[in-house]
Amino acid sequence: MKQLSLVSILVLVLVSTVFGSDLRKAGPKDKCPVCGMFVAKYPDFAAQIHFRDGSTIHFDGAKDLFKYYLNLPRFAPGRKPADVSAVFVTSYYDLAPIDGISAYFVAGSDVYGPMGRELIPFARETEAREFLKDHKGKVILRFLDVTSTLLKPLD
Amino acid sequence: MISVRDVSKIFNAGHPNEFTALHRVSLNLPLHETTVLKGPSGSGKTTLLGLIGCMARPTTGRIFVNELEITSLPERFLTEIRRSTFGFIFQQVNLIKGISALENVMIPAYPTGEKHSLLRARAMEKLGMFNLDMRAAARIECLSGGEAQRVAIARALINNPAIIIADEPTAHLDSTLSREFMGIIKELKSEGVTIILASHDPIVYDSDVADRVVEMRDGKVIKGGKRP
Amino acid sequence: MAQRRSTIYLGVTATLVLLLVGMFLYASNVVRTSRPLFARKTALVRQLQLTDLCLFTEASYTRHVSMTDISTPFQDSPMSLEHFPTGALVEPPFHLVRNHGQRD
Amino acid sequence: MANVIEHHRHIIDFTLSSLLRRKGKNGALLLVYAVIVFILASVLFFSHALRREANLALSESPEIIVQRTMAGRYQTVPIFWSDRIRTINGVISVRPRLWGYQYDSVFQANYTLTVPAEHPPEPGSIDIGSGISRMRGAYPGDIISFAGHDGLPRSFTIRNVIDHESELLTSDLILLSDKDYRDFSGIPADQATDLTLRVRNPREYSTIAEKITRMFPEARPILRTEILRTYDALFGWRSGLIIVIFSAAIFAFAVFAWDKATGLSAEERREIGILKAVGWETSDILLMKFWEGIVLSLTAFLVGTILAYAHVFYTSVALFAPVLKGWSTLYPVFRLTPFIDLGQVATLFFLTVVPYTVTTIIPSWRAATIDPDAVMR
Amino acid sequence: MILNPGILALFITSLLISLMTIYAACHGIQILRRWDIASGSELQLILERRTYLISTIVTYFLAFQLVSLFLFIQTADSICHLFVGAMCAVGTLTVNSFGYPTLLLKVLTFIIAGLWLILNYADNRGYDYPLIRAKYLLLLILAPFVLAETVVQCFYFFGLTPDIITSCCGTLYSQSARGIASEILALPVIPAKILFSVSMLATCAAGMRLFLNGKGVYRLAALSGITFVVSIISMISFISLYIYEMPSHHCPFCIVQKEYGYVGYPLYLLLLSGTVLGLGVGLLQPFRNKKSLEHIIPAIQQKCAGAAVVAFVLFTSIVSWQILVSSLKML
Repeated sequence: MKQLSLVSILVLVLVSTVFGSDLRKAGPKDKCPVCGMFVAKYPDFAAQIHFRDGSTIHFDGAKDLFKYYLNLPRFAPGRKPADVSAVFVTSYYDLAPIDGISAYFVAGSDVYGPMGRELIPFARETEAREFLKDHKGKVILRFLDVTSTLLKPLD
Repeated sequence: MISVRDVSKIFNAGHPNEFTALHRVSLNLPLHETTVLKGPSGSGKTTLLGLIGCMARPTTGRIFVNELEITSLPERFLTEIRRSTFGFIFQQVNLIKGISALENVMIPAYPTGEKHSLLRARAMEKLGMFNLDMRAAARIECLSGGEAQRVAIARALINNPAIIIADEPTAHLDSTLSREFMGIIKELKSEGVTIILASHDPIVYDSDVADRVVEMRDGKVIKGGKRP
Repeated sequence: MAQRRSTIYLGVTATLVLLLVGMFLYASNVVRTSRPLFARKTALVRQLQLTDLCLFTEASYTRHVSMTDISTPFQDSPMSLEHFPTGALVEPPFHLVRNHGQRD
Repeated sequence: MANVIEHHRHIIDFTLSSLLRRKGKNGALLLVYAVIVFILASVLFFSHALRREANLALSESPEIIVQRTMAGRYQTVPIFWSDRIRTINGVISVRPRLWGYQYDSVFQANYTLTVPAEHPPEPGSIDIGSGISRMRGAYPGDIISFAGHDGLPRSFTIRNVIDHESELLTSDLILLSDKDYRDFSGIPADQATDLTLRVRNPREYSTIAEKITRMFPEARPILRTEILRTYDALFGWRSGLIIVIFSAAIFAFAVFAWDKATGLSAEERREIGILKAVGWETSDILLMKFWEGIVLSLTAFLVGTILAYAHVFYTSVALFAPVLKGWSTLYPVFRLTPFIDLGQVATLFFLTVVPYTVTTIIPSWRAATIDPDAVMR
Repeated sequence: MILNPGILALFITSLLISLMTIYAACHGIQILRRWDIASGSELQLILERRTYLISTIVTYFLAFQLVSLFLFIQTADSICHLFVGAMCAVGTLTVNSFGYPTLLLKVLTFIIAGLWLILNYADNRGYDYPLIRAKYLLLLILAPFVLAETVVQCFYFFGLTPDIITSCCGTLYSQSARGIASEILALPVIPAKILFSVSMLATCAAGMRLFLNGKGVYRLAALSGITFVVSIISMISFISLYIYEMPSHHCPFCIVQKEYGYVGYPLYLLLLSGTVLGLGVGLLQPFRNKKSLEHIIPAIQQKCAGAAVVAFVLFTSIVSWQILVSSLKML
């Protein structure tokens, strides 16, 4: 299992560097496949997954992105983690899109997104640490640390 | 049949200025006849007319109009009966100034919510009965005394009442107009309308229109009955 | 035949109501079309780093309402039109009015 | 149903003719009423539009402004603060800002001198607001001189007059370069009037402000959200204040309305007596009085509101201008964007129609319960 | 206190309404004590005339109360940004502990006044004032609630202090972060949905039954009451979510805003009228045996039941339509 995830992270990193997928802005009609919200209304938490076939899925927060990613058979039957070409999340401090794979996520903080408790993304670890201190966060996670069990308490 | 049974009316009861306007009056007035209440002013004629015409309620006693007891009804039911059964002609013409003769005639029918065009046509017809259709648009102030009196009668007839109540109708009219008025009453009577008049004018109570003259004094009936 | 008074009245009232509704619609339309104007204004605010409207210029503390604090008002002029709610109720001290009132 | 409508229309017919019969009195009432609605509506529309204007236009002002206070008074801020503050996470940029006031004793006006963050005029030239341009008759190319902090006059060439459309924001501004301003005001090179911060995430404002005060206890951070909130409170309070003062007038009007409704003339009493005698019910008279109230109040309400709209948004509150101007000589010429909402109209309705209606309930009931046989006596 | 025009308007109105209610209640007490339909005395005549005054007052009261209910929400919403942490009317109402009680009392007095008018309507159709006692007892019940509403509303408004910078130095208020919860605790969605559908169906069925064959009066009344509560809960639990298209904004007030097409106004209006009509049917039932109302009450009940069903059905269809067009997906 552990090895599999190592492999998949390698694949992901490789893919995202090789293909260099660009950020695509969420249009007014783009909805989050997990909760059905319009993503464009909440740009501060927006996240997206790009697939290799060129399609982009928008989310209204990192939490929903993980729900989708960790349960691909349900949300996107026929797609595998390996089909993902890039992941973007919005970093908390500068509200700029950053690479999701290399981001640091703080869980359990007192900052709420449109879907309630959120995983708050950061580009740098120092930022994540400071945020954790300022906002009573509980734990700092990397992309592959996130599991369904970890997401449960956030709902 | 209008029957008045043992009716008293006391004003300002319990106060020093208590005043008994009617004292245990009983009276039967058949329909389709013309009755004249005769007596000096203050004898209680007007009060009795008011009670019969559902304008006020007696202090004691009962009044029946066509078997319906009207004494204990709340005001809104009394008004309903008053509007549909009675037409009133007052001592003063009591028309509303500033509006046209036509509107004055229509006023009693406003609360019924009848269609405006129908109502207007009927009002014109009633005015026509008295040759007033040319004056329909005239304001009340511009009418002569006789015209005003006839407009008032037209108003009393607008709801096609079964009973006409007239209180001293000739008090402010000269003899010619008074006779003219009695002529109109006669005509109405011939159409089967019940008429109750209160008057101390000989032109009225000596007229052959009156089937019955009831004499009153100090709130009591002293003489009454069928005219010989 | 002349119109019924109620017809005229209801007509006039309906017209006024329509006017009012029209006013609302027109206003919301103007608001919509003035978006570029506001875009220009906000760009200017950004460029000049402004914080306040230039509506009350008689004294410096009224000019930048948001930049004032509780101890500022009488710094400028005791006679100036007060900007804080209580100012409408409290008079400036008499000696200040006597000494400076004429000049400002 | 048709009956009910026709019933109402009959009663409206009669109400209108009885109102028309007393033209003078009812006309005066309608006029006073409409004027009251007009003034209240003007106040409400104006304060609301100004509030929205401020909120929208200032939505791009700096997110956080850091001032320095000493004994509760402002001091200039040392520029080295900005480097420390920049290290706080979430702060995108820190800029020293230079600005101040200049009193022009000739025109008795207060100018605001400020150094723009972007595209400042080159040294020796300035941009002026259209209010100043209008007042002094100064146009691009002209030369203006002011006395600086040391008493010596400095001359500037006018480069531009700021566009008229933003006058509500820029009427009294003089824009000049950093160098000129320091020379003019005497602010040392290592100091600034205050610091402006750009912060991307609004959720972080208070955390950052807290960190700044911890870093520099004499700092006074002002958040943009607080500025906007203050504007809201300010204009809300002002219109409330005017309404409170104005309530004396409303009260007087209510008394007037009461008097009009209670002081039934003998003529009116007779009329109601006649109506009841010929078959109108108490509730019909009440309905007539209700319509009388509606005709007056609704007409006054509609006319007053529509006129107030024209007053506020077409004449830019010409009638209130003297009050708003106060003693200032630099008053912006502006045209407000018509921000109005339903809540305001509802408020207006409550402030005008309800008190009027309530004062007329009891008097109309009194009138309606006149004895029907009164006309016979 | 915040000197906001909306607050002033509400303040003045509730003061006036209270004065009128006290006046009406005083006359009501006299009517209860001295009423004697058989008497032709002048006192009785005066009392009968007062009944006109009181019904006029209550009618106006109901109209004003309805508008003030919405103005209250509207005002609470428009001043929310004066309070740190308040995002909408919910935040403003929780600034102090008198916000929700005021709202509750406003709804309650509206319902009681509506019931009073139904009673009054029936009473006016009987020739011997059959419901006079019940009517004025109900008025005496209504009066304390109206007064309480005015007092609580006063406390609420006086307890509002805005967080503005002029009153202190900088960010002091923001730091203290009183943390007003903008969200209401909501029932889980699925049970709420089931509850809502069941109660709506049951109420409409009961209403139809009453309309068609005049049976099940108390059932309709009880169900209307339950449906009212259930609908409010559902509004918070899931209806509002579909309207906002936001799975975490459980706010029953924002739906009256322009952004949502003012859909809240028809919704609450229909719900309130349906409830008042449904409850009114039950209120009339005990008086069915009065001789003068024998034929009148069943007719009124039938009418009310029909109207209540129409109101509830319209309410439900607006809600379903909102759910259907909503882009929000929930289980």
